[in-house]
Amino acid sequence: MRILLDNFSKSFGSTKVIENMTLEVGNGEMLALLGPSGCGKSTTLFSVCGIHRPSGGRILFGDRDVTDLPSQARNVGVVFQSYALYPHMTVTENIGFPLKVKGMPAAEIRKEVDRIAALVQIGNLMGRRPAELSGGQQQRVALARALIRKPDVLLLDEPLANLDAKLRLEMRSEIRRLQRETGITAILVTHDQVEAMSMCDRIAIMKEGEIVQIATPAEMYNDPKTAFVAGFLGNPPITFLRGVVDKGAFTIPQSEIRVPLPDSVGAAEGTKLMLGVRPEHFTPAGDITVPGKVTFAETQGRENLYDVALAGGPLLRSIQPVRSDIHVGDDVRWAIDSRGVFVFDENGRRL
Amino acid sequence: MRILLDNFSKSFGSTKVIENMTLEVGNGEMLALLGPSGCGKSTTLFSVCGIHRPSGGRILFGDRDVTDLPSQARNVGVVFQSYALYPHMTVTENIGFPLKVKGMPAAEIRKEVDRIAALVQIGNLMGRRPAELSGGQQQRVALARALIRKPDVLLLDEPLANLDAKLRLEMRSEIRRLQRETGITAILVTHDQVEAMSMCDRIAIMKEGEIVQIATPAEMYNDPKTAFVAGFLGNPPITFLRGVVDKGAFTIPQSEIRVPLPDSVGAAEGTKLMLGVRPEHFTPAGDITVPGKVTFAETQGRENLYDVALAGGPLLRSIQPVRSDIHVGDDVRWAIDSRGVFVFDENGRRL
Amino acid sequence: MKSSRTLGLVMIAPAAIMIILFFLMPVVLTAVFSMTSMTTATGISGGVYQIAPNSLIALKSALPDIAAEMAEPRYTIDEAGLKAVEGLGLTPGIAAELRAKHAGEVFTARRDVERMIKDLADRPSTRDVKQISEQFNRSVLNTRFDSKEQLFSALDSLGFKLTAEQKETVAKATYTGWVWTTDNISRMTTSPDMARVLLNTVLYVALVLMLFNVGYALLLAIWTHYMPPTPASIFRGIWLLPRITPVVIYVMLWKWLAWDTGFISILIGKFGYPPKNYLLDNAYNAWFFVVLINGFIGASMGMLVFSSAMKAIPKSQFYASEVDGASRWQQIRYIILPQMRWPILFVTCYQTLSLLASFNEILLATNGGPGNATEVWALSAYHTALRNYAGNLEYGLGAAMALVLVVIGVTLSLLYLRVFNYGTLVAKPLIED
Amino acid sequence: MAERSQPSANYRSWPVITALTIVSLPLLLMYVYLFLDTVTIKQADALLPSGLTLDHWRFLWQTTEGKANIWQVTVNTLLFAACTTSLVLIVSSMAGYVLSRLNVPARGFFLAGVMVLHAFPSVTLIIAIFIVLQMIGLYNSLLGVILVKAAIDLPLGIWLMKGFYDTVPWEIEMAGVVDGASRFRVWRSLVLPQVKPGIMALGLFSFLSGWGEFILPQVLAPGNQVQVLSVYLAAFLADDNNYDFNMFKAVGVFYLVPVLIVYALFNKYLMNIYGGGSKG
Amino acid sequence: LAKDVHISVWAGGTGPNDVYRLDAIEIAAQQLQREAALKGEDLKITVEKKPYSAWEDFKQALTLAAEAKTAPNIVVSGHEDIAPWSQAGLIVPIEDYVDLDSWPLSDIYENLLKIASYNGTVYGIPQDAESRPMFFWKPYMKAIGYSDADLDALPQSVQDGKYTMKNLLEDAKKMQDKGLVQAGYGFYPRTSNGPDYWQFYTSFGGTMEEGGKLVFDKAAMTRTYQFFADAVKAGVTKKNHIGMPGDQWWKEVATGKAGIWDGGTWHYARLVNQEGLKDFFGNVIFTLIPAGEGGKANTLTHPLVYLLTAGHDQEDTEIAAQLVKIASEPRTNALHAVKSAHLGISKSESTVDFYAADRWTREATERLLPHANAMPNNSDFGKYWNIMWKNLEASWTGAKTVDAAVSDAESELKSTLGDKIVIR
Ligand SMILES: Nc1ncnc2c1ncn2[C@@H]1O[C@H](COP(=O)(O)OP(=O)(O)OP(=O)(O)O)[C@@H](O)[C@H]1O
Ligand SMILES: Nc1ncnc2c1ncn2[C@@H]1O[C@H](COP(=O)(O)OP(=O)(O)OP(=O)(O)O)[C@@H](O)[C@H]1O
Ligand SMILES: [Mg+2]
Ligand SMILES: [Mg+2]
Repeated sequence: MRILLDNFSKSFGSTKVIENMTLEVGNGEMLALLGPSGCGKSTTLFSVCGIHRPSGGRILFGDRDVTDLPSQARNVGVVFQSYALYPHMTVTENIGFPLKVKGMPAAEIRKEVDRIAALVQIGNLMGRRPAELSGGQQQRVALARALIRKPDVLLLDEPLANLDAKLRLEMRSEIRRLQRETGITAILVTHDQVEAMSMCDRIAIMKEGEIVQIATPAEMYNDPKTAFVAGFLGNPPITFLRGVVDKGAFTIPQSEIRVPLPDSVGAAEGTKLMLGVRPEHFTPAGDITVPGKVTFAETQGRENLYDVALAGGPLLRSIQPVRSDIHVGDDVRWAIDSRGVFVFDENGRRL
Repeated sequence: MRILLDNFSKSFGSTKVIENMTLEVGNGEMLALLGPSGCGKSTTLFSVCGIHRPSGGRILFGDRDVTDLPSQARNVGVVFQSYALYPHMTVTENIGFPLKVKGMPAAEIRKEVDRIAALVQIGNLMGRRPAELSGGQQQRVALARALIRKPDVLLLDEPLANLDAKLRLEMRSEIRRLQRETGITAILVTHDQVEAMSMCDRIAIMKEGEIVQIATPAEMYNDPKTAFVAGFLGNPPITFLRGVVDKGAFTIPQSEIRVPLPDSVGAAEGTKLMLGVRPEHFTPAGDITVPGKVTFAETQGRENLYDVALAGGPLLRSIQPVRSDIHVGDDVRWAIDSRGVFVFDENGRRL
Repeated sequence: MKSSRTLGLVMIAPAAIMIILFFLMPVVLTAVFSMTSMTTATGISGGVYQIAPNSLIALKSALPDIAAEMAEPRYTIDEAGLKAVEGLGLTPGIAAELRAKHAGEVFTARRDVERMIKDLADRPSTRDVKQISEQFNRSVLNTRFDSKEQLFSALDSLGFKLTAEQKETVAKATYTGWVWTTDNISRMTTSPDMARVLLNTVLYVALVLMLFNVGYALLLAIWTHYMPPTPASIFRGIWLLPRITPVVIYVMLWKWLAWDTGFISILIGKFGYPPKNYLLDNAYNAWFFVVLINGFIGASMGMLVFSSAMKAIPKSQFYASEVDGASRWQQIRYIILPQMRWPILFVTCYQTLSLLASFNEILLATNGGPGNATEVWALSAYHTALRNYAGNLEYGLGAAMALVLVVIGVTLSLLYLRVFNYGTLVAKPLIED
Repeated sequence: MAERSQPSANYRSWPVITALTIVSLPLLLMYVYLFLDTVTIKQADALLPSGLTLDHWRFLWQTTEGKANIWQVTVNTLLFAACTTSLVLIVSSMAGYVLSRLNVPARGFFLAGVMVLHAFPSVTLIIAIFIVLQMIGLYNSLLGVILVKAAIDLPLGIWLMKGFYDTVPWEIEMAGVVDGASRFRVWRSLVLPQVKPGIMALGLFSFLSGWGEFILPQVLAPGNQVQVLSVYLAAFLADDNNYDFNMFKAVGVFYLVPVLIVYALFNKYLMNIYGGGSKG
Repeated sequence: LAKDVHISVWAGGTGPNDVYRLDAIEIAAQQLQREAALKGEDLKITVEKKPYSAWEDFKQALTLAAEAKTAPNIVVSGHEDIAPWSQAGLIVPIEDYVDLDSWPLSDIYENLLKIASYNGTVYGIPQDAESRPMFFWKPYMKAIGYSDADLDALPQSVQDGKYTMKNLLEDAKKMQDKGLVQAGYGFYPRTSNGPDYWQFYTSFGGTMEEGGKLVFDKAAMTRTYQFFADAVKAGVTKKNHIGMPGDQWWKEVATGKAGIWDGGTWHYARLVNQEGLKDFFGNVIFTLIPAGEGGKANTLTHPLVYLLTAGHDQEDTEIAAQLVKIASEPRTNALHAVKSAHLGISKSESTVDFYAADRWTREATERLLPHANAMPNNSDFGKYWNIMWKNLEASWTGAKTVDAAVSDAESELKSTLGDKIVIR
């Protein structure tokens, strides 16, 4: 089922959280809503599922306008950040709750619950209460509860935020598999870029109630529209150099750094620019050599991370396979891969 | 100042948490205590700073036996996981508290506080209360408070656990810088391997109250003594294959996988083994080709992560620079880098 | 180890002292009193031995002759008395004149002997008259002796020859103080009114507790839960008023509402009904108001506890259940109520104890009326021991009644500690110094 | 707590607001008329006042023969409530800390004892309390009732304070100890400030309860010099010679207003009293 | 040598009309100071006065204060408190301090002094006398057929036992039936516990004490309880009459809302001074309490007495005794008698113009006092009273039947007082 937010606005009292947002999620698509804390991700989600009422605009499921429908009538499944399992109910009761409030006979509920429990592979935990489950198991129960009423739409609000790294890795694939299998339309709210990139068909990046860019993960990584998006994706994060256009190249005054600008960047001489360099594009293998001094070095197991201070102060970050020949304080002459850099104008708009 | 835990034991009532542990931290060294939750890291730390009394053994600072000394007399600085700043005091008062209880004159305290605040770069926040500080700022205050009495020993109990990824990255270098500058002996308790590896001179990995291995980060990554250690370090985590020794090679029965064993592994024919393969050692570039089917694929920005199910069920994980030609369901023939594998016996002991 | 222990003992000492002084000692004293016949007439601090006409009534049936003899007041102008008068240091003429004119005379009434003394030539002052007449008092009548021994020696000196047994009888009959007795217990168990009061108490606690302290409190909490914050806090404020209003005013407000001249009467009067004292009109009315008056106070505590317990239910559970399709009633029934078990139990236990001991409101509102219909145990104990029209304060019985409440209270609270798993409330200190 | 919650859009608020308004009417009516009647003239059988007057407030400037002076009584009440509150706060904040955090012998026993004591219907022990007061010479003195009232409030106070201390992170204390402070110092300058909301809540609770206390002062301090407002008002009410209901109400309002002010200023702490103390 | 003496005096059941109970002591203090000055002593007496309006509070406060040895020097209370208080040692006999043969004590009615005595000892000096008549609202009596002459003769016919309790109920009913008073207002007795109810018991032939022993006359008590139950049943008295607000009762009685009621002589003062009943004699007639079945018309007098409490400095107590004595001077006492409409305590008082000119005191004294009983001074009487009242209230409000109330009273009296009470 397609979801369309049409010119949607939401404010709480006098706080405007979202203004005139338009967003379409295709049928069977999984969309990630990504953005910094407080940007309005949860608000959007809560409006889709009917917990908050929009202050303006419409929300459509398929072609049906659900703007004024209460949650109970919307047929959405939601997995909340904290899972929101009912602590006083067993797994069976938790999963069966949506059917119970519908007044379905107990026997049928039981059958349905068993079916869905098998799907999320928790058939052996049915008698337990949430407190007796691990985080991953809880998450699966929450998912089962969201799925049992065969929702048109699945909403996931930071469903993995409370899990440790290992479990998170497993859950990611699990959710994606289920969403694919059931062919449901889904929105995933997260603040974790890896999660967004790895799980979803498309990503929408939000900032202060607005959608900044919406694209597939790869597009988003390789072709960010703004410095904000570029800074948001990538781990370790991108670093920015500030400079000006000097004869068709990006230069930092009082330094020897010169990065030729692609022709597509039609910037006038002297324009102030920002150059975004991802750590993997500042390595010994690049094409534009930049001398600097290592100010920080750390091993992350299979890779090392270095901060390099260039002459005049600016900092570039570099990530490289493990090597033990570089220490803090060493002078290095690594190079920027000029094909990998992004050029932004002063205000962060990509050129 | 050297710290020596000599045959140290600790139990709470009838629960034995730590038994006969011996651990030495050299003067000016920073040691990471790493281990799963509940293994006794905090207990060890609390015993070093005198909050818990050992049930057996001795604790020495330099050559002085401090086992029965109360905390107040030990001259240690501790940064707690939640920082434990005094919420009703300003930054100045928080930092100055250790001196104040010593009865130092206010003017002198003020001078000392200013000096240390400059060191941790929070000179501009002195009038604020903890609630008005960001996580990173709080952490610096906690550090300043721990440092101001010029402690012999600095103890850090998961000091970065509450910070978001970006801030955490910054704090890591900051702490290390300060510890180096003051030349203090430090123990860092953490459950985050990256943290341990990136910040410390040596890592001690604990499991159920015992130290499993103690080594430098690189040693630990490249030469784990047990499967537990190998599994603990590395992101994405290592995967294990179970098989047996067949003519000097590791084989999985009913499959064509054969990994020749180095001579150093003197295992008898038919012995059950575990083979640890890190994701970066299972790529198209390895030397022992293994066919399989991709069951999971995700983009993490600059790298992709794949789960490959081998014939017969076992799973290998692979991490590779971004590529877009592989999808879930594809058959691949990637290869294990035989120089990078670890061989463990059935019980997880490295051979 | 030692320092925190010493500090702990020092810091807890004030509490311990106050509790021992004003809680434990009174409890022990109450237990002691409950085994005595203490009343206004016996006094609290102990009695004396006084042979008085009144005490002789009891003695008459046991020792008729002796009693009759003791009842005889006598003032004899004898040599011993005259000597004593001389020793008083008054005008010498007085003793002389007494000896000369009145030696050997016997008077049966004090007033007579005093009249005689006043007639003396050197008329003594009233104070002296009293002093002089006392020297000739040759009876023990109305004299208060602090101990048995003094009584017996006085009787001896007056020539009463009593056997040890008779002495005991006399002592018993003439003792004015309280004595040890188990009568209080038998009075409590046999009195039909006590049974009624006990029943009232059970009814009172049960009604107020179920209808208001738990039931209505829950309703209030749920109602305010479904409101925006501002109206919710206004309503909570309104319902807290009864609790924060001093009880005397609070009850006065109810009287203003329910008395003959009160608001209800006036309002209904406009429709032609005669005014009525709704508060005391009949037992049902009185109960209705007693329950309401106490209930309105009681509801606020439950409301606060339940509200904060509901607040503690993560919001997401409400959201989840709404998304799952639950109606408001289903949300209350399946999400809220099941998670209110502990708060409800807590409020029930806590308020049972509070209600058992409470009587202020009833005292001020109905004073147990009409016809003792709303007299509850605590109030009855108060009436018995401290406040009744006749001024007959029966401390002993009152204490016994208080003790019953203490026993019930302690039993309940021990039960309560068990239910709440007391062990988990005392955590081991984490700093081992 | 800080989160200002809004009910979800799925249920309407007006039905509950209407219902609650209806059941709150009697209470509102009582309080509205309480204030109204003190400054108005009303015919005996009228529902609405017919004029304004300050006559009902005359007790403020004239003292009835034999009755205590209202200002003296007010000062007494204030003294009583304030001293009780301070005493309860000081004693229970110390004892609560010991029970929550310090290693003293028989800690569990003391705590259970305090709990059980709470169940004692203290007012019915009043004769015995009287004896004790008399023994220490404090009968009919403000100090005596203050001590008794404070002692009676203590179990609840200790229990609540213990609950509040339980919520203070151990880390703060640990940090203090490591920073070199003695345990007393830790309590005094580090822990005590953390339980300020608890202290405020308990203080408010105690003050309100002291301000309204009736039976204890009535029995233990009946003298004019030491009379408090509740006793004054009760005597006023009991005296059917000077019957002027509106004047009682004026006295009542006079008595109530400080409570309302204190409540208005501190009520946010009252919500804590149950949060901090009554776990379960 | 200056001597400062502080004398405190408390009075129970004291309203604004009764201030002379306390003021008299102050007046006496003036007098005593002057006398002392003449004798060359510099005596300064400060008197601290404390009136209590309710008896319950007063007795509670006094008893506890006395136990705590902080009692006032002088107490004004009902005579029936003498027995328990003297037994407990809370009060000392006044006869130890004053000369009863001297003026004005020698002039006090002998029977009043007896009421103030216990164990043959005079403990207190009567402070006032009174008695408790039945009141009838004249206009209504006329309306139901009594002529002026009938009404003038009513007191006598009550006294002679011709007009009985039965007639009273009938008349009350008639008033209601005629619509003169509302239902429940025909007979409108005291709203709370009080000595009044004992005179109904004696009216129905009951005896309170005999030979120093309390007496519970079951038959008489049954008739007494039954009388009120009947009144309720007939609708002439309200079932919830007891406990109603006192002020309302006063107002209604004063304005003719009630037909017949009982009260005390002092009601005159309140009705006239406070409640605005200007023409008392035009509207109200008063009589003895009519005879009930098995008894005769009577009234009860309940004098308050000045008592001296124990535990004070001997000198202070002596001064307190002097003050009591001086306060009993006819002129001084008449202030109280007239202001509060109580009756005088001494023969000479009736010769004080000021007192004799008062029609009320004169008529009441003549008509009532000769037939007055008093409650016994017995240390157990309080227990008896509480039990009697509790069960009267229960049968009145219908909580118990009359028989059950009597038998409950009997069994409780037995278990409480044992052989200290004669049950017959
Ligand atoms: N009920 C509310 N009343 C007022 N403001 C609100 C309310 N709910 C949210 N907000 C505000 O709206 C903004 C967006 O909140 P929202 O919860 O949607 O953020 P989010 O993107 O989900 O952030 P996070 O990643 O921290 O969960 C925030 O500034 C928040 O303070
Ligand atoms: N005061 C105590 N009483 C009893 N058992 C305790 C106490 N403190 C800790 N333990 C137990 O000792 C073990 C080790 O605890 P510790 O806090 O040292 O673990 P940790 O390694 O710091 O774990 P985490 O990473 O979760 O902080 C745990 O099993 C814990 O339950
Ligand atoms: Mg959110
Ligand atoms: Mg830990």
